[in-house]
Amino acid sequence: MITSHPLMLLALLTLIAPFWGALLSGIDRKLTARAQGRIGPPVIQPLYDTLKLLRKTPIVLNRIQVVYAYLHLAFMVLAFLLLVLGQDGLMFLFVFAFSTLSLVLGGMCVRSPYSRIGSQREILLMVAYEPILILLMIGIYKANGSFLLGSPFVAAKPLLMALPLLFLAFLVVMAIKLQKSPFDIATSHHAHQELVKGLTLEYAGPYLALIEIAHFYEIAILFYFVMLFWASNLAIGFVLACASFFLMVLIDNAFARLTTMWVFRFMWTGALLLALTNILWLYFR
Amino acid sequence: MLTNVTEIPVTQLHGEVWALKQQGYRLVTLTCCDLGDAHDILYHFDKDYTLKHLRLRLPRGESLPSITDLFFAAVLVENEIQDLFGVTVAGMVVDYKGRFLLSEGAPVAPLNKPIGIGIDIRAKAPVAEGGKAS
Amino acid sequence: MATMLSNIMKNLGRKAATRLYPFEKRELPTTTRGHLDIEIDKCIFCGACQKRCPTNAINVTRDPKTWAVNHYACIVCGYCVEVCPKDCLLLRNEHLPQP
Amino acid sequence: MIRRNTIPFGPQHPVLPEPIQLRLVMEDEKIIEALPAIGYIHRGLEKIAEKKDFIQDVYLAERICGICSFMHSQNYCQGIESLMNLTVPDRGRYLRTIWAEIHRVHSHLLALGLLADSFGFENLFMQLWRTREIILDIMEQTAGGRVMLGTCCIGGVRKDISSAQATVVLRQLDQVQKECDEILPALLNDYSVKQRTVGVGVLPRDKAHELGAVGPVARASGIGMDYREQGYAAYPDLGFKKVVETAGDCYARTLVRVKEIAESIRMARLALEKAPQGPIAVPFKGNPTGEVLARIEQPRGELNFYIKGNGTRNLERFRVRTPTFANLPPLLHMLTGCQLADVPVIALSIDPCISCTER
Repeated sequence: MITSHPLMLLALLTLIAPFWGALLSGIDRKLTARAQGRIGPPVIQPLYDTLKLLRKTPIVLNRIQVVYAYLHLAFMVLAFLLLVLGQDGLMFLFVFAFSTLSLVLGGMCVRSPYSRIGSQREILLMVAYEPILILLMIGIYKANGSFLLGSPFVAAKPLLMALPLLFLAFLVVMAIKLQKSPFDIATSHHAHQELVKGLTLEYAGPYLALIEIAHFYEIAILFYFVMLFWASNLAIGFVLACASFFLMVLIDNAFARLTTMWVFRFMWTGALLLALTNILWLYFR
Repeated sequence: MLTNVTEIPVTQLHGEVWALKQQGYRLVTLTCCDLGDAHDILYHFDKDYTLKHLRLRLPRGESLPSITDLFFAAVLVENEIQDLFGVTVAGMVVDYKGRFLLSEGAPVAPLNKPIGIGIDIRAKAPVAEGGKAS
Repeated sequence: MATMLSNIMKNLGRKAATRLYPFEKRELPTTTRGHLDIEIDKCIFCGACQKRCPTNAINVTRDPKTWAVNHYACIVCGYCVEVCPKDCLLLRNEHLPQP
Repeated sequence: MIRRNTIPFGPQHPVLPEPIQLRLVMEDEKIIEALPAIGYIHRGLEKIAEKKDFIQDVYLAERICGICSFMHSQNYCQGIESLMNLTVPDRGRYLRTIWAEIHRVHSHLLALGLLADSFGFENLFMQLWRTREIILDIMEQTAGGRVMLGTCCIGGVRKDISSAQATVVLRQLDQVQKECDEILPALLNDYSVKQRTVGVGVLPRDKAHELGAVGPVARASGIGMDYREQGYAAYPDLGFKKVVETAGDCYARTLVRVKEIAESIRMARLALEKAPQGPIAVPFKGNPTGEVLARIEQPRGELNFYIKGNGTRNLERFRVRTPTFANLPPLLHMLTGCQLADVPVIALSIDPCISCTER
């Protein structure tokens, strides 16, 4: 990421990231529609939706809710910057988690029971996937000798070679973060679930748009993170990331939503076991 | 045509229903019909596709004993009769107090027949329109 | 899950079942009950349709001779078409456009 | 500290297509008590029926429900026919059976689709409803309406299915069968679907009987009760076989519906092939007198119409007991003690139709 105008490039990336995220989510919707035998919306539909949300009259239940929406976005952008700048992975995780936590607090500060239960479930999800992300950072440290997220770029071997099982576990985390079907228990993109819209139920208009934009950043972050697994050749990394996204669409369409406890059991047995095995292998090889 | 109908007085209702329950009958539904000075209440039971009906003549103003303690399935229909006919049903397990189907400001006992239309018995013994919806 | 995955793959290869509605319209079968219409020249304004209509959607007057249907109330059941002594009522297969 | 929390589930909730409110008293995510609140779409239909004449009531009866409309009018006509001692001609009986069974397929596909939607399986939902479109096309071609057929009349049916139409319908039924064979195993064998339905909302046999469950809900609990066995319309000639499961959970109810779809398609095909030629309706005179409890097996269960005629053109009383009305007490029983995540699944596994329930 060292160019003649690093700040310019950074600003450009930060600006482009949400559009990239929106585009990815548009492609996701299109692919989902095709997988269901529908035509589906135009690829830039998420962009239209967000722009429309931004133009709506803001309705808020309390001011603190708005603060949390902004915090959610701000921390997400910060996490994105840390990732792009190749900063400390643990720091990135912390900021990333704080962003989600802001969202949870935003869901908690209203009186709607749906929103509150959604927040509780989101916390449970965080408890379920954070260990895997931390193990992933430990894996990166073991493989590259550094917690820096820039390290995969200079490493000799692609990260995927050292962390194949952790990559699989990361894909599961990705499915959770993208609110894909077996794991979309806290909130989901289509409001068809027991919690109506769960976590983001009480947000409307521009503040919902903020959360949407944050989600676009989140998608961009996840995409970038998958690319890290093959950072030595970004073209291969790009293909890998695209394949992962396609896999997410497949999973979304081939699964029903499962229960909170199932997700928790799965994460703390299956996914965690995968991650731990990988770490142990790194230690003892 | 309705066959297998037993006419019973209100006092025997519980005993008869209990006997039918012991025989393994299933409650199908209740039907209420406005006869003018009284409500005609039919209890439909079914066992292996054979219907059995209990017929009850409930004079206006009297309250109907609930059978929800024997058949919980009757809870919705008894509430409905209470709403739509203004018959007070006493001792329901779940009582919506006349707000099961109808809301505030809805017509009182809408399924009762208006005076002078339909049955001529009404012309002889006029009763105030509508009962009290509990 | 396997059946679902193969089904998804099939769907990705297939043509979509939906259509881009306002641009591409479905062809309606001739039997479709779209809306009620009248050949007013044949009508004798007997009022049979008005009497039978389950929703009181038809209004006929003899003097002056008028026949009118409230399309919002009409349920397109076709009962009036059956009872019309002159067979001047008919159901067209296209739906009326939204006003 | 356990804090009880009341969640209003509905009346407008994404998984509920119709307005019913379930007041869920919860501890954490466990339901302690559920109470239904209806009355959001009470249309006073029983009162309207007294105001219209008994022939117009056929169309009214059809509009009790927006999904199984044909069977409502069929039941009403059968009730009036038994009051007036009319015998429907053979072809009329067959045509009624064909439409009724096609309607059943459409209703079951809709119910299964909604069930899939309730546990977030959007893909299945879309595909099941896509298959249902073919059925709607069949109905539009044969009767003119996609849901409101309006073909049933007192004494028979109003429209005939020509042999050319019958060939087309048979071909379309083949297509439905093909798509069902493709998509329904995915519903039944899918791991995640089983996770969400097996053992969820169990209704034991004795409880089902006591609470008066009907239709697929009762049949999934081991009560072999299907009024089609009693042989109205053309069912005696078609070798009808009822579907009974014993597990009593959401999966069993799904299974019953899936098997019934196959049975219905088979019977519709057979009826189309076997339908004898002849008149489709018998003319009648006079007005109905007396009272009757007309019964029929609807997709959701047994439908009861109490019809009381008094010799005039207007009915004295027309009472409707729809299957969902009978299935609500079992639903409350199933909901008590379940998890919040299972509420939509259980609620939709009885295939609720609130508009019929409230009339």
